[in-house]
Amino acid sequence: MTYRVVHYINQFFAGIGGEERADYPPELREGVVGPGQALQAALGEEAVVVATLVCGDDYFAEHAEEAVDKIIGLLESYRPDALVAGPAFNAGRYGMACGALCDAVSKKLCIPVVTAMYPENPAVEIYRKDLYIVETSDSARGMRDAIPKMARLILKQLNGEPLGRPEEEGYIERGIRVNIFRDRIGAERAVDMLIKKLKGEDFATEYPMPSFDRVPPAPAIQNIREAKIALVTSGGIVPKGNPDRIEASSATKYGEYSIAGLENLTPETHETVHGGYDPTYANDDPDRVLPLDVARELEKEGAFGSLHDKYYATVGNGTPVAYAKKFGEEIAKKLKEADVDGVILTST
Amino acid sequence: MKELERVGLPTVHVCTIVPISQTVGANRIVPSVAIPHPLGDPTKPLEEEKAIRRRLLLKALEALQADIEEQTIFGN
Amino acid sequence: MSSSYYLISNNPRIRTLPRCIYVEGSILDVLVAARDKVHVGYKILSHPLSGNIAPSMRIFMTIILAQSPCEGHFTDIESLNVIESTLEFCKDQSLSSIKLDQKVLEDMQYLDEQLIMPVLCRYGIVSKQEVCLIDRGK
Amino acid sequence: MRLELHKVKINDIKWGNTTKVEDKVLYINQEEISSLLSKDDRFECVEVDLARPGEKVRIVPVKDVIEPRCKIEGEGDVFPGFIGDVEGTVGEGKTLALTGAAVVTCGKIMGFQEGIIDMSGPGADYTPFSKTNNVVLVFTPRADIERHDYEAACRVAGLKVAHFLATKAKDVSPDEVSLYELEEITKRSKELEKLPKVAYIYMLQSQGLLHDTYVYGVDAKKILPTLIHPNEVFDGAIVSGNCVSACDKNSTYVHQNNPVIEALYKRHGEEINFIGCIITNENVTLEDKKRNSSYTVKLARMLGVDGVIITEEGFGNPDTDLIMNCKKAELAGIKTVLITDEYAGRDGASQSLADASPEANAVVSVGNANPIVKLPPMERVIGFSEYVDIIAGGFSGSLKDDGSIEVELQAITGATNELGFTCFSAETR
Repeated sequence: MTYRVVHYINQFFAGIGGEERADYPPELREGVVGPGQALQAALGEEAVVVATLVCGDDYFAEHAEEAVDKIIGLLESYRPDALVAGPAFNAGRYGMACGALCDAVSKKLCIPVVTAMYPENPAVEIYRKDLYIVETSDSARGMRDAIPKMARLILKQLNGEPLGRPEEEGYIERGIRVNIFRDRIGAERAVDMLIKKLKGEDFATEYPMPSFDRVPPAPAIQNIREAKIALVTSGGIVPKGNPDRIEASSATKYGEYSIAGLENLTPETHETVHGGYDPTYANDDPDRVLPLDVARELEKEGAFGSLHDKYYATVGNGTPVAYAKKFGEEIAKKLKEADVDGVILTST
Repeated sequence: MKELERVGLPTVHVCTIVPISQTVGANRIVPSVAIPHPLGDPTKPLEEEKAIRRRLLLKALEALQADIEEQTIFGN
Repeated sequence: MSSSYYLISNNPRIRTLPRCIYVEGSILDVLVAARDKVHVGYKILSHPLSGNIAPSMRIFMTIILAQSPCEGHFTDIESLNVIESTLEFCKDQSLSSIKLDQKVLEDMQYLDEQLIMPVLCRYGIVSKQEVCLIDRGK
Repeated sequence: MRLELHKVKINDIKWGNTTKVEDKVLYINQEEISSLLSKDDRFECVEVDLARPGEKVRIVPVKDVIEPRCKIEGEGDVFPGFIGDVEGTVGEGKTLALTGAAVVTCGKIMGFQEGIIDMSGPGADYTPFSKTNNVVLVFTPRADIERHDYEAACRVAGLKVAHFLATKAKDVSPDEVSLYELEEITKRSKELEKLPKVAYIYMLQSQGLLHDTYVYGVDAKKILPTLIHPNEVFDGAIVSGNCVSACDKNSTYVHQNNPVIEALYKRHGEEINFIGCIITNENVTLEDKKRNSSYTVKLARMLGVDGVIITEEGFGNPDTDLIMNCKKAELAGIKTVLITDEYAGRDGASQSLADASPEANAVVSVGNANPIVKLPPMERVIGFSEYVDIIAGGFSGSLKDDGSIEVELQAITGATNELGFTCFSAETR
């Protein structure tokens, strides 16, 4: 039988336009469009690209849930056996759209999906566990390499064949632990590894521990009396009622809140949504986590120039690194634009 | 926090568990009181609690003005 | 030592012991209660995962905590590390909603108690006589 | 110390008029085994059964597996403190082993218990004990017996039978003789001194009831870390009293055949200078963990070793000891390699260990214990079949209409053995 595949691409690859057309709403077109031709060629006779979904990157980013629902509605009439999205290369919003759509389709329609991205695309960190994401170069130059790998991965899944290691199949390591039989027993492998380690040779651990990167310190504030200081907290202090519905753990968003004219945080105005500690103390007096009261006093006394009139809040509890990084980047950008000179980040 | 420093914004991390702050790569660290109340102490009277908060914030401002080359802890 | 310890447990067999904070709920609730104590300066005396029962099958848990001898809330890093990583470890495990017969439940309570008793005894929390049955080796 | 291990190969087991070994066949006389154990009034009854590789047989719930061994020359006898006297030490002279045979003890101590050995089918791939010819002892305790006493009775009974079977082969000439010899640590040759010194940090399960290990009969939770000669381990100086967590318990059999010691011996004099073993424990208090990890690493430093292999037994609580031992050793400049299994969830996406550290940069994984394996129905169940129902009835798996069960690998004896006894492992994909 010939499998029915639907291909998802953004407005740019559909030839509709660039940034100026990024608000293009979802649309389903019969047959192949743009890179779909190469995909069809790679799929050969086993599968046919029956339709191409097109959606503007901004549209998807701004109406994510709506876009997914709409697209799934559009898809259902085509009874697809699989979805191929992208490649998105290093395009952030396009990557997020491919990731979110594949994730939703695989969960709701229970059909195989595959997408492709540059490893540093922020969507990779978020979706790698749930999806097979083919590794590509950072730009469309990598199209020729990526398409055949995507085709092979989707066909293997459709045929129920087991997928091999990331490097064999060309997908980005998902971080899933899979049981295997190796050719030597554990004890002998351990002795081999120790001998290599003792000799200073390269060895490969079979269970990698998480690693952390470093940043050189930013330069000091020269004139504190004129400096604009911002407060940021990972302790989950939000206005009462949690208007942005920030999650108690594994947060996928952060909040930006005004403290203009506010002298003090009280149980009536603010609370914590952080799920990683006993909230009693912070709820009784949110200043214990986000020290607005004293910051205001010091501002008045001239200990520093001024307090930025917004603060940012996240929940540091179980939040995926990719999100934390993304929050950090966005907050950094906003603070820079607001001419903030230094940040006090409080954590619980 | 690393992203803030990356764009050149000096950032001081006020947190209780210094080793964790160190592992996540904070450069300016001010140790605080306790996890559920980093800048306060409910066992103390209000005035004293505020004094603790004040001391921590002043320490944080000092940290922001310090020229450092590597991870530094601004303790008592 | 014995005056400043706490037991946090969801095991009915432990409930009646002095200074037991009985938690009505799952092992996650026990862990969260213990975590909150650790955050304000208590030390963990016994590892929460005593006994090799997979978190996905574990029903009962008892943790012994001691108040820090120092004034103020100095979090014990070792305890924090243990409690947070245990919480993370258990959270990920599928806590299947399983129906077990009474006999199995009783045995699980018994084992939980047996594993914690020597520790209670050692820290003088219960007397030797009370635990004379356990710890007999062969 | 020098030990010759005389291996008598067993290819089959059969019932016989008398218990003996002939032409690589172990004959079992049920009466003899029963009368050996009849003196122990803690048992209501003991049944003896046989299970051969490839048979459609399931054994459940397995408590321990023991290789039949006895001394034929040298001080004491195997399993000192239980079978052999504690006068003198084991590990020297000659020891006889019935390789290819095992005593499997099977007893219900708790209302919940795992420990499945399937002699054929997919489950057999995961347990090393589907390849041995098993003499299975099925215990029924007297009704009024206290559980600690019953556990001890099961433990000793298994050791007794294993020793008894080996003595029946004393006049059989061995199929293979392996020599294990280590010179005194301080009197080693110049050639050896040039090689990197390696020790083995051997963590013993010691959390309490049903989670114990014995060294020369001493409860391991009461020891300070100490030195043991690898040859003593081959003579049963370490005995398992661990009945929980089937997949990663170190059965007595695996202690007797410790693969890490074997692997270190193989490289001794070639690439490494194998100094010896440090045994330590896995107690439940943080105080013990701190003290014993510091003490262990201190012993390693006193020995001046350059590298260590560290193995644990179990998961969760012991992960903390494992990481503490690793961290302290690395900080002392001793290179470490760890062996552990993983609990990464059924889909492999969760955190594998209950503790982690950047120092643990060389880890051998013996597999994820959570994934589900489907075990088809067997023709015969040895032991207590109700345990299949308990394990299957939603406890750690599920029972299908056709009698097959789906269980986590965790329920299979030795599936993720943390001494690195098998080729099973996991990788990131």
